[in-house]
Amino acid sequence: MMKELKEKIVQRIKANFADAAEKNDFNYNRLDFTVKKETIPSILFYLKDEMGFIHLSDANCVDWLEEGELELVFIVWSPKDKIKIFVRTRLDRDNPVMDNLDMIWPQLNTYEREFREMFGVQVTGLEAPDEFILEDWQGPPPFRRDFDTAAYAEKTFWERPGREDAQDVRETIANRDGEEIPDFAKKYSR
Amino acid sequence: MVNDKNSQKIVDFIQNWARKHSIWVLAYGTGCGAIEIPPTMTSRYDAERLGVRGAATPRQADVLLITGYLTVKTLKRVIRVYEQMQDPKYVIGFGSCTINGGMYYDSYNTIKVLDKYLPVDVYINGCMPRPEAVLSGFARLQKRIAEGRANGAQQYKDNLEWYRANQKKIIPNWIMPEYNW
Amino acid sequence: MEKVLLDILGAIVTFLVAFVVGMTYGGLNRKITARVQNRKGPPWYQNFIDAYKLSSKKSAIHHGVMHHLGPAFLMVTSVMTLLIVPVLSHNNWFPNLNFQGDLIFLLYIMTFGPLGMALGAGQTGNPNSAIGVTRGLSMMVGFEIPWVLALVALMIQYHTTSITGLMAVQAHSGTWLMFSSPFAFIAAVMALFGMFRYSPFDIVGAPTELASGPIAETGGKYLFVMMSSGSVFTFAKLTLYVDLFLGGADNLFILIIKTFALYLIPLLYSLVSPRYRTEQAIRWFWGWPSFFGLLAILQAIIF
Amino acid sequence: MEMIHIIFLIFLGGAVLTYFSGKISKVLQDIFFLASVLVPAYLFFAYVGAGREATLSLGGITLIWGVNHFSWLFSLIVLGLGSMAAIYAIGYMKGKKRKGYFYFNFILSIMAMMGILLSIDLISFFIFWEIMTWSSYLVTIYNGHDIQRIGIKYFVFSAIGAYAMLMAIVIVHHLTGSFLMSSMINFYPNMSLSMQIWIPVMFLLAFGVKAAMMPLHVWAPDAYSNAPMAYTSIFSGALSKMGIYGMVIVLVTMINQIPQGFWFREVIAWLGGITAAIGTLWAIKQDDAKKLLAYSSVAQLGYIITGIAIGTELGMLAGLFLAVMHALFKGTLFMVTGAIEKQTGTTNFNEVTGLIRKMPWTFIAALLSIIALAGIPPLGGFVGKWMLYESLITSNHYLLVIVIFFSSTAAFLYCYKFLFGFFLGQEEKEWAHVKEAPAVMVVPMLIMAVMMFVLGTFPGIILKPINSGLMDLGFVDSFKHLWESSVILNVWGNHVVLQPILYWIIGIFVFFMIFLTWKGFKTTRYVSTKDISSSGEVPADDENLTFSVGFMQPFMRAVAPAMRRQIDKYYNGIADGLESLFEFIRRIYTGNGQTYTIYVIVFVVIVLLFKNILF
Repeated sequence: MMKELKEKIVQRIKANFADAAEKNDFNYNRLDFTVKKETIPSILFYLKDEMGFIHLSDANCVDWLEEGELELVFIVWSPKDKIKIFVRTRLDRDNPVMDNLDMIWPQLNTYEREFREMFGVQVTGLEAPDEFILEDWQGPPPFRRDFDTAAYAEKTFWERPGREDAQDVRETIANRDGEEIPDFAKKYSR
Repeated sequence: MVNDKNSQKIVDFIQNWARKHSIWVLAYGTGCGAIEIPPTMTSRYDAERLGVRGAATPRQADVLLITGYLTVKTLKRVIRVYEQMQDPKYVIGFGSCTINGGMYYDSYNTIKVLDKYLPVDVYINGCMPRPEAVLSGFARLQKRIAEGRANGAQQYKDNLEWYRANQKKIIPNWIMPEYNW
Repeated sequence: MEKVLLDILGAIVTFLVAFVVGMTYGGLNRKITARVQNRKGPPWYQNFIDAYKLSSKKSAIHHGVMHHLGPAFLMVTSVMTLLIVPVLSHNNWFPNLNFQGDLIFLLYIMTFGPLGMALGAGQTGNPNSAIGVTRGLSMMVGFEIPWVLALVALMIQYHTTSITGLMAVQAHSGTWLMFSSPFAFIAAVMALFGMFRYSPFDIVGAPTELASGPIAETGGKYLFVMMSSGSVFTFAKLTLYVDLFLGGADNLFILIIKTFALYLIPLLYSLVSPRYRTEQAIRWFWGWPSFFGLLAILQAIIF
Repeated sequence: MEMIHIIFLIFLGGAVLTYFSGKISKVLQDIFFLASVLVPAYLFFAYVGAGREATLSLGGITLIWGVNHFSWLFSLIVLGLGSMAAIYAIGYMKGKKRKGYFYFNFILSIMAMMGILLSIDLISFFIFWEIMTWSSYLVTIYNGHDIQRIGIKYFVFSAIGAYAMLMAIVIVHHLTGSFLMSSMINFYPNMSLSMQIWIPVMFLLAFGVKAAMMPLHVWAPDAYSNAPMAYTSIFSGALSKMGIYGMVIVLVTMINQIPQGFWFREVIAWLGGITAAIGTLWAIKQDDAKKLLAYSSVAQLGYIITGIAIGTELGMLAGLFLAVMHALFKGTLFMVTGAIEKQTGTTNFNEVTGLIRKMPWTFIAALLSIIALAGIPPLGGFVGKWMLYESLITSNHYLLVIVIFFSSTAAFLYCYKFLFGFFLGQEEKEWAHVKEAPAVMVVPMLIMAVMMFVLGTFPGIILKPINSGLMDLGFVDSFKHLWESSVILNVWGNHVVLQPILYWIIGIFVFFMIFLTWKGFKTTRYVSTKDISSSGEVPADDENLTFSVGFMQPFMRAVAPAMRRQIDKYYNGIADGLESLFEFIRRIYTGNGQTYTIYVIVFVVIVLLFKNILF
């Protein structure tokens, strides 16, 4: 039943969007399509208006540092068919540009502001205040993987120096209680 | 007579005693620590028997209780609130986050050491500190007030430039009114 | 001239007594509340410490002349009410300015302070203050109706508009008006709930919702004056009720017993009550309390 | 040539001169205008006392004018407020168009009011009444917008009232053969009962319209708020008092003579009470200062009507004292509104805020008049309210006391709204440029504010003329021992000395003022209204934090059931009904010859068919 339904949906989408690369090996109610950046608005519109995927569950950005790309993931859900579809697209990491999509789902506005602030995605045509969560932010987009938060925090914020007599007391405690520290935990000791 | 040192001492003693026993707290519930305040105030631990009582606005409050981590965004508000409070005023840093960043030690947007930005009179350690610890913190503050050592506000006034420089380092877009006394 | 000086001296003594008693009642209020909630609670003198601490604050801010004078307006009301209400029946130490028709005068002077303070709260520019003020004034319109009904009933029944007149009636007949005009008493006590602004009528200064409302911008010495004014006013109101309904008092001890018994009514009611919204509160006052007030007027006309 | 003639001549000539001198020079026009109001006022108080009379023969009818103590009291209101408003108008009208038109009607209004007060015969009374109506109508439509809705409404109500009065005058003349008021009053007990009822009703219709009594008040808010504020202060302060003046004559001198008069007065008293309550509730709802004050005028006139309708000595005293006070404080408040309109260009509470530091003197005037309006003790309003309650309670109007008290307490809400809306709240950047109004406008306001204070302390100053006026109306002078100027009267007790109480209030206030100011004077500092504790947020300069929209929402929600019915709607219903009736009649008279032919034929056929029955 579910399989037939999924098959039917895959067929329909393949018929309409030739570039949709399908990854359909899930044995539960999930489908996955990867499309080109230009196709995103039309496929989302199509899913929402024609196929009953009226609910936007989530929109996310994934940083594929090694491949030099940013991936946008939109998860839509059909209350009628009880199926969720992942729609993915890849953006160039050095110059990530996407179109504003908040006419499809107004809540996308918030997600797009997050993309812009946290990943540095340029959203053309987005109407929103400049600042989203970070105020007075001056560094690089903090959710990119090449952003070193520890180094940034060390550079920006004061750090309290540890006490000079600070020692690793775990061994003492372990010896006192007659326990052994497992090997994997030992590498965390100072 | 009024300028006489001994009589001033007596006045100070009485005033400090009153301040010690009447602590109106403005709990700035930024982080997860805010959840520890209700049990401290209500029937189980009853901080009111020590004269500790909630205040609604900074104009009425004596103590600014900063419960937990401070992001850059909330730090701005905390500084504002602190500057709106009336002298004499005290700050309690609550939880590890205000001491050394706690579990947010490497976060890109939370400060780690509160006393670089505001004069902290008493720190309460723990993540989270239990209400007993909070009460002990209040007791410590009371002791300092009674001894006349809780002079963070004076320190802030004297070293305003240093504090301002620290604050402006992480808040480059500074639009707050000047602190003028 | 000597008489004026004596009057001023007596006024100061009255003020001090009212201040001490009112503050103590405030402290006892906190203590009783704590005990009801199964807490230890602050000591009974906690309010004195708070007041002294507030007065010893080293700095204070104001947003303009009206804000600066708002507490003074409030104090005028409290002290005038205190001076007009006869504290003890036969005593030279507590002077009173009372005159024929002072009940109506009281009704109006009691609104002078809130209005002055409302102006002060308005000038702060804090939206919370203005919201609190509108709520307070609206609620005042609510509880004044049963209160006036009760007073008019008394005026009709005993053909006098003065407090001393009503006290004389009680002294003469030997019964308290509480028993001879029970409906007026009930209506007046229900109006008292509103005057004290304890729960369920405490939406005016809701601390978490409005940041304590009208006094949101007030601290230090201003808050001290307001707090003392509130204490004095508490005492003055309770004494007024005792004079009107409980036959007055001959010495301070009896006065304190009577006022405290009266004070317990709104206090205990507040402990078991949630909070009304403003329009609910107004409708509450125009419901049963006003009904009892009308009954009181009927009683006054018929008997 | 009596002095009264000269006064009227100066008024008339001054009006014409003022109108035409505008063509030559604006300054000359202002001078002429001031002179033609102030000179007659001076002449009147200096040379015309009670008992003076003057006659004028016009085409066989002799018009008689005279002054008694009662009309002298009202002349005080008209000329006193008129002079202040005239000085104010110079500043207010500066730079406005059609000054001549305004000044002309202003002077005519004052002349007409004086004429009404001095008239002894009914003919001149009616003539001046009409002049007053016309001139006030012309000022009402001065702005030129909404003439249809506002002007016509005012005019229709005034016309209905005036023609009812004319009818009554004709009937009286038919019955008595004289136009003299005194003969009407003397003949009144001899009339038949239906005439005894109808003549006062017709007079009261005219007076009730001017005094904005309950079902007849609907014109007032629009007309008051649409006229220029300099005129509205006399419109509400003095012109409406003409209705009160007439009512006193009808209620006291006529109706008192018959036993049925009790019920008559009872109805009027209740109408006054309801007017007060309804007017107050609607005033709270308004967002525009002019509208708010207009409804508040309706409410205040309700108190006055109640006071005089009770008809006891104390009630009369209360009503007339309140009338004087109302002229003072409502005149001032309209002037304040005018000053703010002049300086900021709007009178909407949702737009203007935080003027207290920019217009301090205006604020002081507004504050004092608001305190007087609310009836709070140190000022004069309290004395009037106090006497009103006393009189209501002693005359057994127990429920009316509650109604009056309700409206007087609810009045605090709009009082606060007025002060807060204009003067308090956030100081916005938008109004940073506002300056204090020119001295010509501020000084009259302050003079009147001081008067309110003086009357609160020494009410005897004005109670004395009121008393002699009442003696003219036939009341007994029973208060002779109470006319020390600071003592007011109490029915159940003896008397109340107001000054010591006032000293106490001021003394306590000053003490705590000094306490607050002196203690730690150096550490107390001023911070701007942007520096408020709003959860640590720093409001930007252009960020509007003022709370003014839906200001009294909780209260309005509580009284919502009482506000659902609007009298306006009933009148509109009547108007619609009349319109459809006229429409129907118009259909019959189509103006088409054929239709008329058909009517004639049908008529003839009917006559022929039924001729046996008909003839």
